[in-house]
Amino acid sequence: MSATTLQSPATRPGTSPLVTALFRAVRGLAILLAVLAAVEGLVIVLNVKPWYVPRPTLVLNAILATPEPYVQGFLRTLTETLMGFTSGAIFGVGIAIVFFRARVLRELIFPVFVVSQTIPVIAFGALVVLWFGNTLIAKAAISFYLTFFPVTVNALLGLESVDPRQEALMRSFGASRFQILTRLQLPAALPQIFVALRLASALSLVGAIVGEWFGDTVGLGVLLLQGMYNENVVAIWAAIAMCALLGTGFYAVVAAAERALVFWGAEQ
Amino acid sequence: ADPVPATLRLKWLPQAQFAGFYVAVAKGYYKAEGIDLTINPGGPNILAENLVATGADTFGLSGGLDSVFAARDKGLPVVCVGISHQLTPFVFVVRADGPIKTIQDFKGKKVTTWFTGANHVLKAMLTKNGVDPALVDIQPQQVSVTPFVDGQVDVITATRYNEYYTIKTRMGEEKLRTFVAEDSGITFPRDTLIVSETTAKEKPELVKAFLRASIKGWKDAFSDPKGAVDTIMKAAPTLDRAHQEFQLAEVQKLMTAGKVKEDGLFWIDMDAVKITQQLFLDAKVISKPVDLAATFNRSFLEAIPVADRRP
Amino acid sequence: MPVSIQGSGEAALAAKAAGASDAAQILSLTGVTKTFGATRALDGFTATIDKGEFVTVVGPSGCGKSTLFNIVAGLEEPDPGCAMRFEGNSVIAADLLGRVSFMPQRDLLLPWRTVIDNAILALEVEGAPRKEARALAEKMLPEFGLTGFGQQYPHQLSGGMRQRVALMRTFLFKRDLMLLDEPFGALDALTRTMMQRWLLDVWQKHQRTILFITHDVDEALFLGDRVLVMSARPGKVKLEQKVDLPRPRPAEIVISPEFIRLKRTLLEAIEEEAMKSFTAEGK
Amino acid sequence: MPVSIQGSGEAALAAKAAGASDAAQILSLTGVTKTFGATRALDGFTATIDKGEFVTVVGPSGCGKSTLFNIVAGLEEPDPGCAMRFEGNSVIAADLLGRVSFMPQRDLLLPWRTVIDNAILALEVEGAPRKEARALAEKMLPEFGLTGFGQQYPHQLSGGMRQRVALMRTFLFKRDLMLLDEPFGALDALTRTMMQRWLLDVWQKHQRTILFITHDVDEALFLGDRVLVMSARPGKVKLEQKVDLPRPRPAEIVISPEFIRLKRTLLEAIEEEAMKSFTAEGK
Amino acid sequence: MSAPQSSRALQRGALGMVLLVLAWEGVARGFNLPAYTLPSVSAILGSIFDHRTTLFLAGAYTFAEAFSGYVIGAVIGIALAVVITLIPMTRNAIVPVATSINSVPVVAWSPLILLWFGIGMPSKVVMVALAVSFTVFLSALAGLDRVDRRSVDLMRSFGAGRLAILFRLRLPTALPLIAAGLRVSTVRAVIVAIVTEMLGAYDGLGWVIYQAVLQVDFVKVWSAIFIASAASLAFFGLVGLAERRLVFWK
Ligand SMILES: Nc1ncnc2c1ncn2[C@@H]1O[C@H](COP(=O)(O)OP(=O)(O)OP(=O)(O)O)[C@@H](O)[C@H]1O
Ligand SMILES: Nc1ncnc2c1ncn2[C@@H]1O[C@H](COP(=O)(O)OP(=O)(O)OP(=O)(O)O)[C@@H](O)[C@H]1O
Ligand SMILES: Cc1ncc(C[n+]2csc(CCO)c2C)c(N)n1
Ligand SMILES: [Mg+2]
Ligand SMILES: [Mg+2]
Repeated sequence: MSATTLQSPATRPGTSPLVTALFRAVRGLAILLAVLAAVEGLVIVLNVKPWYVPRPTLVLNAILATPEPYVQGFLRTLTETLMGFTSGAIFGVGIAIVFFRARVLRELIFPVFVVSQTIPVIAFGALVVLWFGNTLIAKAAISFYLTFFPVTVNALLGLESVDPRQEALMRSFGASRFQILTRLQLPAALPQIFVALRLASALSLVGAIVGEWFGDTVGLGVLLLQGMYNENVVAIWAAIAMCALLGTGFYAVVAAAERALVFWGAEQ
Repeated sequence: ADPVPATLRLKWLPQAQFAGFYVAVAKGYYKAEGIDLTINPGGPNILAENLVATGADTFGLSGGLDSVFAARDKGLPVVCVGISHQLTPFVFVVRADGPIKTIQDFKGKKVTTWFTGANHVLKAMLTKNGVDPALVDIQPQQVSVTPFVDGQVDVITATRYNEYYTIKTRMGEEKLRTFVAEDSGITFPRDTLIVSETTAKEKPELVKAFLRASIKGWKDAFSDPKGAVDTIMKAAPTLDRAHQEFQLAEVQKLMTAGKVKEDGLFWIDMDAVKITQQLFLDAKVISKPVDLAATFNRSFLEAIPVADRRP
Repeated sequence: MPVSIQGSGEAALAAKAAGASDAAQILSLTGVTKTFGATRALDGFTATIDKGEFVTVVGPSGCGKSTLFNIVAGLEEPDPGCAMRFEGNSVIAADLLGRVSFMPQRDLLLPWRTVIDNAILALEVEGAPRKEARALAEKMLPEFGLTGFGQQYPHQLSGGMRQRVALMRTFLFKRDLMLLDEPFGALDALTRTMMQRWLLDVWQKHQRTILFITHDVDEALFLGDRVLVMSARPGKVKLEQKVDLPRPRPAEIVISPEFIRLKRTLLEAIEEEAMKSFTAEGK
Repeated sequence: MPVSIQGSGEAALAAKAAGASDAAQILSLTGVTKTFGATRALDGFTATIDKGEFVTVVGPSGCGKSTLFNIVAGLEEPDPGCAMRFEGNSVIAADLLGRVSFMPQRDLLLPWRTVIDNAILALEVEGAPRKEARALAEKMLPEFGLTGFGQQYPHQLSGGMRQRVALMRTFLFKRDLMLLDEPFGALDALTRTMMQRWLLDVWQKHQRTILFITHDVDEALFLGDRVLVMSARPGKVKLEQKVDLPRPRPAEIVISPEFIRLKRTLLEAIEEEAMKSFTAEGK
Repeated sequence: MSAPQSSRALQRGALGMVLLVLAWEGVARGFNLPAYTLPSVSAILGSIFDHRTTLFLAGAYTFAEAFSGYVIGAVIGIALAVVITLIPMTRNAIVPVATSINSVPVVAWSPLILLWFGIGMPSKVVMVALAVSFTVFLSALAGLDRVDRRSVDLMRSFGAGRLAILFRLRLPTALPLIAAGLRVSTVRAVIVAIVTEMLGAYDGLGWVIYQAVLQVDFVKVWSAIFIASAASLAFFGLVGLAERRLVFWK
């Protein structure tokens, strides 16, 4: 069973993965269109005020009217998200390994990590600008800050739940701790790590967007903020749609990577 | 010589409220003054005072007198070198066909306002008109005007250039009645230009040059509003053009009111400043009077011929 | 050939050959005891294994055989107060890590590795180039009846096939002392016979020493130079039986009178212990 | 007693007793085939099991025995084109879920449940009150040599003990047809003998029907009314051997000439198949 | 973890915090940093004492929001994952919708949620529930999916239905992952409550922070954050403790 992946587990052998992926994409698109059409119909029929829910076509028109800020914003936010995600994932797993190895460090530092996660970044917009300036790095840093913690927690859990008998076997081969790590513990923790990575894909996007609220000129976060404070609900939804597109796309990529890498599921 | 790099931190994202600065950049007025100016937008919880005080930004278009007072009260070394909006930029809006005809009618009604200064203006207005603020149901105002449009709120606070536009487009201007702070003898000037004490002391020429170019930009914006809105729309293409045109017109009214006709754009009217300071002292937002002479510095404006400053 | 054995407990058999040269011994355990919480698994297990010897271990289920192996593989320290010598040196369990090739009772295959890659795990740990290791393993597949299954994953294998992969992994990890915990438990009669022959072959050709747990008394006698019968839990050596049958041993040896006599002795000893173990309280 | 058997393939043995009454049959399989990707595990397996019969299944490792059991337990559907009847009705595999008691080759104990709670799992699923179920299981511990281990967790048990817990779990799930996949594989000779006796007891007293996989030809003959020898993969019935030994069978029966004759027949058949299976390509 | 071990962990954790605080104090004082860059811890503690009633009430308010949202979110997250395991058909509907909703940053929903649920407590509770439910949902689903297929098969052979398999097999298997999700969510619950308060509220720590930022009172901002951190840490610790009770077999 391709456990831990979120898509239907009945897809491994037989059909080619490309065909399955294509089929999934087409089906997803069809469902999306159907839902949008239904919303459009409902909004018209029920005469919903546009500032509660605007018609999807209005939103689409808004994007098509001035596509380039949306395209630019998408690319910019994507870049920030990727930077934050990658650094957060690497750091998250790395620090989990350190904590896993050095219990003392873990007990000393882990609470500090927890505390660090309780600081609302948006209270410190000025500090972020002070430290990182109006740079890509600033956004990536916030994105990183939101990403690494769940990765650490899950990776640690995964590393700790390795079958002790399997570890014993490796030790009987004279395996070094590094070898046990790379050949047993990391692969065994991979399913758990991927749960966190899927979560992190969303969080890193949040980080990038919040980062853009600190005086940036390009990005989906900027568009969102413009819409929010001008109470331009169509613009809000347009920005939301772009975020959803970016977020689900990124999530799908992470999930696909998971399917490719964690093919063995829960078999023992 | 190479232009000196400098930044202007806005209080918010690009919009017609800041058109003059964008026009001045677009037309090269800062370049001509030897300044390579970057405009950095603001955002929620981005405090221009903070960034200017620490030197991260050279200039700031800050929240207003409220935040300048607060900053000085907390010891941030910022100096106000100009005031943009000479009048209180927000009004209190009610339904024209509703029961509220006067400020006295606020009693027992649900009033929402921003707890960022507007609340003090409201309280002062109520007190001036003989209403005990405790008898009014004053609540914080969220971003949306929908609760007012839907009738859940009796009185709403609106900036003349933003929320008012939104309410008006949804309900129609004829359905609205507004209450203005100035009618109760209260003024709350906002959108101040600030620099750090260091800049004020060490680079007075830079400040003067910045003011000169900015004023030029604003005058252009007022004389060619279409072109100014074009410039803004280029910086923020998703904005609503009609709204921005309205905004520029409103901002022009706010910036050219009061003594500006004689003393020019960005003039610092010390009388209005004192009224506002008293408002904050009464509300205990600041602990003690600030050193007005150190906080407000008109010398940079005064270095520019007054004829050039007049709108 | 066996040199020194010391069983303790009521049925101990102290057959101390005085001339025992330490150099001939690969492993000697004295008074090995292991307690898990309230359960005492081993109690004063004492035995000596010579270089090149093939020693089989039988005993009632739950008597501590796997525990013994875990200790000798270096995975678990015995309770304090025992002595262990390996290749002439006094050692603690941890010193033995990486020095004996150990096949645990459960196959413990890694689900993300193919048959081949599971088999070469120990080689990889030793630092062998992966390509060469794979080629080596690939060549061994037929011997283990796994031809064509090299690229399969463990969950695609039958129980017996998994066991053979685990066996292969152990054999590829070449050490003087091999510990095999019921390696043929899940195999059918013939496959078992073939694997037995193969094992004897490896043992003789490569001069390895083998400690071999089994439930099958026939197997214990057929393979071993010596059979250690363990007592019911807590386990110690109840009986040490030398198997003086000539090698190579033909399949028919199982019906020879000598074989049957040995078998009877062993069965009696085991039966007594198994009965105790079966009726004992878990402690 | 066996009524109808149809082995297919080159060594098939078609012993059709014409008078077969459907009512006497509990299970009949015709042409059961199962393919995993490129691997064909079963190919036209055909057999009939009578009510109350004890049928043992032997065959080379990897020949499809466990696959067959998975199908009969209702866990896996065979490839289309085969026929299955259970208690007189035509069924698909899924219909059999919950109707046979099945002991898989791996113990699959749940690590968070104690021995007792693992044993009563099936009873719980059936909706039995937990308290009563526990009391019942508690009483059975001595029969399984697990006295005092009721409150232990699986990781505290030895391999054979785990197997006995799994066995207990299966026995507590009372169904007319029992499928046991090498239930005694990890047990020592005596424990095995005791469990065998116990199993025969249960079988006779409670009139159950048993299908029993083993690698041990002695065990297959000692227990079974009939032995099915499976061919190498893809598995089908290669030989159906009736075991006409009187019951109760004493332990000494294994040295009776009749027993030895039967054993020889079986071994020959198995050997041929095992040899094929060992040299076959994985397909 | 045994009792002495966990008390040692507690001591070490406290030591870590003390070291952090000392370093902070040292940096703030040593470099003589102004409050708007980094106030010293002692100044913050002093401010906490000065504003203790305000901060305590605000903290209680925020924690009430965070906790209610957390409970609701956890229930929703686990329930959705359970629904998917019980009715596999729903997977392809629930998962994409859940991911797209969650791909939009919580902060982006805030204007709409404020619009729909008002400026009071309900909007914060909804936002927290939204954030928590997704985290818990992903963990729970991964955990429920992770069971060994053969164990499921065994249960099926006992005639166990989906429900029985869920309660006796899937949930216990998923418990460690669910617990991890619940643990991570504690911190997020508090922070989402605060952030939403900053975007629109009239009570709670976020409101205090928002006010303080506008009043350029950074010492007060940090005071509120200290309270939030202490609450989150306690919340995290409590859930961790419950987890160790629940997942005893590890
Ligand atoms: N980790 C452990 N915790 C507690 N008790 C244990 C542990 N490991 C083993 N035991 C106990 O030690 C005893 C011996 O176990 P061991 O696995 O060594 O038996 P064995 O001789 O290998 O049995 P089998 O033939 O059934 O595999 C058993 O009673 C078992 O319950
Ligand atoms: N899920 C699966 N996917 C692919 N191949 C499988 C799967 N399950 C079984 N097989 C293959 O089917 C064949 C028969 O397997 P099965 O487990 O039924 O054998 P068995 O007779 O029980 O063997 P053993 O005696 O070793 O347990 C094997 O070749 C195995 O590789
Ligand atoms: C006095 C005042 N306070 C709050 C708002 C609401 N608001 C609209 S835009 C924005 C960002 C900062 O300007 C905020 C907070 C306002 N308009 N004026
Ligand atoms: Mg064992
Ligand atoms: Mg099998």
